[in-house]
Amino acid sequence: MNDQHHIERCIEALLFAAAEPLSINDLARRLPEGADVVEAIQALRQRFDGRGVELVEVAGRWRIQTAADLAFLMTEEREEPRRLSKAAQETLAIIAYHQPVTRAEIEAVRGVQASKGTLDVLLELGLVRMRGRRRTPGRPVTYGTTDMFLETFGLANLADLPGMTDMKALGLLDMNLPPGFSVPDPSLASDASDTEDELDLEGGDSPEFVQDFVGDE
Amino acid sequence: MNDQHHIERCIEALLFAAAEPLSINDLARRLPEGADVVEAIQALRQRFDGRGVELVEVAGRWRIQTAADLAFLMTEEREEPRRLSKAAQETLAIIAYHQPVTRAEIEAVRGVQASKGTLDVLLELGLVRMRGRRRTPGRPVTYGTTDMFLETFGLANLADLPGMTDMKALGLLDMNLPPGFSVPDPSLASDASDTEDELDLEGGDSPEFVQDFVGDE
Amino acid sequence: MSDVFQPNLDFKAANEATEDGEALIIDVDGYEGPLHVLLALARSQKVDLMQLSITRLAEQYLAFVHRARSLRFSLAADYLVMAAWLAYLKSRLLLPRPDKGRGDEPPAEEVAANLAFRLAKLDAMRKASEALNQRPRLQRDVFTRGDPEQVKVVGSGRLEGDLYQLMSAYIGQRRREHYRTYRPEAPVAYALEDARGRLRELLPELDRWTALQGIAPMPDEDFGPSRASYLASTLSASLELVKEGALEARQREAFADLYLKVRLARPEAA
Repeated sequence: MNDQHHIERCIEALLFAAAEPLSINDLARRLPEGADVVEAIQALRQRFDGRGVELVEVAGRWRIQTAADLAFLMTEEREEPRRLSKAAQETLAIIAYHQPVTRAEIEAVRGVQASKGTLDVLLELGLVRMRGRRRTPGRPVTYGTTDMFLETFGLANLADLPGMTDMKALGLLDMNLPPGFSVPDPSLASDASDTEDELDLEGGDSPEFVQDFVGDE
Repeated sequence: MNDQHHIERCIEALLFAAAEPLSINDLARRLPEGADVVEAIQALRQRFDGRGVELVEVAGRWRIQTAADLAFLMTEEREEPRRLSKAAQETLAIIAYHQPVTRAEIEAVRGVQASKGTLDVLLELGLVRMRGRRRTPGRPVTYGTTDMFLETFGLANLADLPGMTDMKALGLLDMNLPPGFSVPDPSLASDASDTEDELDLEGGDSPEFVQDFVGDE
Repeated sequence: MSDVFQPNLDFKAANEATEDGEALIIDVDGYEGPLHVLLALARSQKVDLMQLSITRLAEQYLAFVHRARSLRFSLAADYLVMAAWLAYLKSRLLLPRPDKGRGDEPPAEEVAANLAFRLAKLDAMRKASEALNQRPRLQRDVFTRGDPEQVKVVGSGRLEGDLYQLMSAYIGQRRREHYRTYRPEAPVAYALEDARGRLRELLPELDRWTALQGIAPMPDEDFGPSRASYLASTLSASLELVKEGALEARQREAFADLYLKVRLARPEAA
C-alpha cells in the first residue's frame, strides 16, 4: 500500500517523532522508493490547515509545530516538579528515617550544607513539616514528615516505612556494610515529646520559658 | 470563538507540545471555562483515526503517539529498551495482575525463589514500586506497578490489562484456591495401573526420603 | 480457560518436550524451576489445566526426571524433591478413598486441586506476560513527540512516591557519611604564653580577691579562642604564677569559683 495516503501517514509520524526538522531527502530516505515526498508534504500541509498544529518549512526542512495563533496556550507553567530533585529526595529520606531531626543533623548525614531551598521545597510540597523544638541548647527546630508524605508513598503510617530487613532483601545493603550500621525506626519517634517541645506557632517563644525549662531540667 | 472546533484545536496543540501525557484537568485548566474537554477528546480521537499519529489514553492521561503499525519507520528514534529476562517479565505480570502483592506471594506463584536481581531491575526501571505493607504478621512489603508501567505498555488503567476480566472471573487472581475450583478426579487417570512401575523411578529410594519430605511439607 | 486471550502463543518448546525427551531436558535451563517444567508437561495433556489429570502429570514428570538422570543431566535438588512429592501424591490419589488419614494431612484430592490451580495461575501469568510484551511498547513501537515545543507544557505535579528511590537515596547517603573522612577544624587555643604575659601585666590590679572568670578575657563572637580556652589558659598561667610566688589562689570547695590575688612580697624573700 504505497499510495499517497500511506506516504502522508508515514511523513506525519516521522516528523512528529523526529528530534529536529527533516529535509525532503531525510524523509525520502526513510520512505519506500519512488514515494513522492513533495506532493505528500503539500497534501499534509493542506490537511493541517485550520488545525491546532501546522506543517512549516524552516531553513529548507520541515517540522510540525503548534499553530501560531495558539501560542497563548503555551505559556510556561512552573508547576511543582513531578519528580523530586536528587537533593530533595535525599533530604526527604533522611527526615523520614531520622525524624524528628534538626537541620544540623540532616547536614551531618548529607555532608553538605542543606541548602535552605531544599527544605523549603519539601515544606512547600507539604511532604515535610516542622515538628517542634529540640530540648537542647539553641532549641533547634526539628523536622518530620506529614500525612501527605504517607499518602504520596502509599504508607498507612510511619511504621510501614521499609526498614533494614527490607533494604537487605532488596540488595540495597550488602556485606561491606559499615560495622554497627543501623537504620532507625521512625515509628518509635512518634512520641518524641520527652525530647522536644511542640512548636509554638503563636510565637510565644518567650525567653522566660526557656529559662524556666532549663531550670526544671 | 469558543466553539467545539476551537477547543479541539487547542487540545491538539497542547498535546502536541506537551512533554508528557496530560490529564483532562491539565487540559481544562488551560482552556476557556466550561469547555467540554471529554467530548473534544473523543472527536479528536476519531479525527486522528487512520492518520500517522493517534490519540491514546495512558495512566488516565492523554498523549499523542505515532501509530503502532508504523513502528518499522522509526529505526532512528528507537531506543533499544533494556531487555527484561523471562523471569523479570513473569514477575512483572504477576505484580501487575495481583497488586498489591508481597514477595512471598510472587515466589509462590512462580514456584521459585525470586533471584535478587529480578525485583531490583523492575524497581530500578521504575515499572514497579513498593506500595506499603500488608497488615499480616511480619508486615511484609507489598509491590505494585507505576504510572510509568502503564505509559510504557500504553494502558489507560489497570483494568485494561490483557485478559484481566477473564482471569478474575475464573478466580485465577486469587492467591488461594477459589471455592469453585474443580478437584481433578483421580479415577480419570485410566492408565494409571500400567505405569505403576515408574513409581520406582527413584530406584526404590528409601521411603524415609518421601517420609521426610512429607514431614517438611 | 485456555485461549481466552492470546490464542496463538508459541509453546513449541513444551510441545517438543513431550514428543522427544531430550528436547525437554535441553530446555531445562530455560525453565526456572520444577513448577515451570510441570506447566510445560501439563500443557501437553491438551486439556483445560483445571481438569488436569494429576496422576498422569506425576507420571510425566517422573519420566522427565528419569530421562534427565539417565543422560547424567544434573538436576537441582528442588526438581528431585518435587519428584518425590509427586510420587507420593500419586500413590495417595490411587489409594482407595478411605485413605488412612495421616493425622492432619489434607485429602489428596485437595492437594491435587491446589497443584492444578497453581499451574493454571502460572500459565495465566505466562500468557499475560507474553500478551503485555506484544502490546505496542513506548519507544519501541510507538513514539511520542521527538522535540516537544520550546515552551514546555508540563503535566500537573502529581507526585508519585517511590519508596525504592527513597530507600536508595537514604542508603546512598548513609554510606557516604560513613566513608567521609572526618576533618574537624582545629579549635583555636589561647596560648599559654599570652595568658602568662597578660596575667603578669594585670598583677598590680589584683590587689583584692578576684574571680578567675573576671580575669580571663571575654571571647570574640566570631573568631578566636573560645571562652573555655581563655579560662583554661588563664588558670594554667595563674597556677604557674602561684608557683613562682607572685600570686595567691583560693577556692572554698571543689567546683566553686576560683579567686586570685597578688601575693605581697614576703619579707624573707627580700
